[in-house]
Amino acid sequence: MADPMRIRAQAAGDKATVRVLMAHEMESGQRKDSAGKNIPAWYISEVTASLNGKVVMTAEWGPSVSKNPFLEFAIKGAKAGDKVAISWIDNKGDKRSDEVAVS
Amino acid sequence: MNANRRQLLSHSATVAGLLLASGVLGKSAWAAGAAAGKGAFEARSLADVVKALGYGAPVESKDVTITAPDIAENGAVVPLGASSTAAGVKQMMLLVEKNPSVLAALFNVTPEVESSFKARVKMGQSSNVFAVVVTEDNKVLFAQKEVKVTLGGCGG
Amino acid sequence: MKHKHIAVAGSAVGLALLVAGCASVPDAAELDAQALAMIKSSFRAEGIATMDRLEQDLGQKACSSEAAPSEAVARQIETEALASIKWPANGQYVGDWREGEKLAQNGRGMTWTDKVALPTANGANCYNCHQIGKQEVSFGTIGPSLYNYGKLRGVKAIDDPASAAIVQYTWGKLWNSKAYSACSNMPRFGHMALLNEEQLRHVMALLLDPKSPVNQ
Amino acid sequence: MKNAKPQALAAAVLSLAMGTALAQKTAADGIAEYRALLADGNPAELFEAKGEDLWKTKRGPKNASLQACDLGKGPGIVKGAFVELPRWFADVQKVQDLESRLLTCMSQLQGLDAALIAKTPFGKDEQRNMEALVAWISAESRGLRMNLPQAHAQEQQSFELGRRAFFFRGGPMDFSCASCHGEDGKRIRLQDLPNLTKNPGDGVGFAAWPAYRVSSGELWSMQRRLNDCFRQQRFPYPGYGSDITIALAVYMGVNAKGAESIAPAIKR
Repeated sequence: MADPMRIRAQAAGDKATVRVLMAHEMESGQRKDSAGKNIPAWYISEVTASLNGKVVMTAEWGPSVSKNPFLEFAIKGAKAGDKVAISWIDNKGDKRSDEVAVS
Repeated sequence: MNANRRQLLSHSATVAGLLLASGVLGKSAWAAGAAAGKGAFEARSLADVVKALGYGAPVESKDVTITAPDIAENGAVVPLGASSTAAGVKQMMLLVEKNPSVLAALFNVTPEVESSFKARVKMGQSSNVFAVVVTEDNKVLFAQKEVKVTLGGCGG
Repeated sequence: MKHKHIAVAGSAVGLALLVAGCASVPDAAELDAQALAMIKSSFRAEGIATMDRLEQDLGQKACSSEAAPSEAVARQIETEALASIKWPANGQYVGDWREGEKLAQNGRGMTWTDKVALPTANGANCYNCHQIGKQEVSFGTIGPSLYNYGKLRGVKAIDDPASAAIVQYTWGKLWNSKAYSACSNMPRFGHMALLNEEQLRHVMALLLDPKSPVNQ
Repeated sequence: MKNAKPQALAAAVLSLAMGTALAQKTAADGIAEYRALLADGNPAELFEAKGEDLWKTKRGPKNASLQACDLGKGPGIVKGAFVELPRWFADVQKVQDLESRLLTCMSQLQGLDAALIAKTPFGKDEQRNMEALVAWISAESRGLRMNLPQAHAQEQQSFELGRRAFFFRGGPMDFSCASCHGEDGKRIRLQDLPNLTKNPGDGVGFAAWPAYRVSSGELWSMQRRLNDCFRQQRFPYPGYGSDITIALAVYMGVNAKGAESIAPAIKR
């Protein structure tokens, strides 16, 4: 199973800023291994964010996103104690979900 | 490969469903790919990405801001940001003009989130990068900046 | 200097420990010997990076501490280095600056991840340490800027007799940098077979050819 | 980083000085801006979280955690241990750095094969766990100042041997560590080279490693950092945890006394 994400959700004013680090190879499909064989593309293709169980944002990613991806966005009206959940699925069907409380 | 593709597509459908449920429906880059046979992620230019998503021609606009460094110390990780002051934003995208896959990331925006995203992308060489916004009335606005990718370290 | 201070303090503590029956820090000559033994035992050959790379010649040995070698040793290193320089057989010093620029950009070669230890597999590493062409902003500063190298030295044409001295000096510097500075940080590209004569000619052109972008 | 100051940027923008000086400053400021943008989300955090779990997880033939491991401040004490390493360990009668000490603990407490782990290529198998462990252990000393002990004769001797190794010239390009790291204010390409013969400043040089390397997307321990330095130096291959790597770490660490540790940092 994929390693856990690191999610930080910090409330300030009328919003919470969410910063996410995901553990993923994000292999572009453009590289060759030492034997000269193409390394197949392997990347997170979809990301979903929810606040207290309601989806607030989805994203579709391609192989151009960097290894161990970082994502930052802000949820309006989120307060301390609210639950922010992030989940991703990659092009091999592997997936991961993690949740934090807004601080 | 095919199995992966199917899984991906079925998941895309789920996401689309979620979006529908939350009252927003932007064009899905992966789903559009399935329908058109050549998706937004395979498109080779800004114009083609937008076309693959079924929108009209993009227009450069002051309502969109792109943040990117002038120089990247390493093309493996280039921090990009897109934000917009436009009303009714439903999608935002980050693109790298000279990458094999020009479209790096597409965000489906709901009224619950701000029209502002930061992510990090790979760049094979110096290139223009774009922040693109699609509004609810299907206007496509963009901002661009050139990022120089430098050779670093001992180079060995 | 700080380490000298510590060395002295170390000896004092060592002495105290010796009295107390513990090990002490050995004297400088003993430490030198121990350091060499440690270096030999810590490495192993890997691919083209063989253990003979740790065998020092006179110059490497003499330039392996903070202290510069004695005047006499420095002269000896420089004299031997000058004598080692192989001048181009056909008197042809200059090649194609475009090829020179490619070599200058290339920092590859001679590591244990490289397949062969041949000049043709190597870059010249120039931009790692020097500014050269003005268009390249990613350049190092270990060596001096070489921008306008030929122009600043008055080279109007490669075959101008008035420029013969600087052309020869530049070849010599590239072939064996230690001929002009015993402990130079610069590799000895010709002497250590890092670049062949043809490659050296291209680098020469990059630096000296009035048409090279370096001299614009 | 010295070049990261906003005054420098302003100066570069305001200055209408011709030519290279301006180009150079602009490039340096561009790099500073790039680094600032990255600093906000360091993927080393992913490794830290994994390392903390690994420290507490029962593993190996002896099914034990590493929580009884003595990193120099007593069994199980992690906070502050990193900034005092390498140091003398009486139980093995050796000066050890963080990685070699961890090998001892993994072998003694968990029954893992230390020699096998030392031989494993970086970024593979048990070495991946090592990366995570050094990320977490170094992070537990973040903000503390480098303070390597030099009371023991073996620690002093290690420093002296490290100093000699640092200046040892060899290989087909005549490089020593000092060729690149012996003077202030030098660069390779656009990368600043810390002067490691003295304290190069807070969070610079020895006080910045382990670090997340952007170029490979991996966490590099000091062992891996030194290994790649020797590769670029065109030397033969240094053994993992070999005497020269420990001695160089003592030399750099003692020189860096008082420098604030920012490890694990993020690097090109």
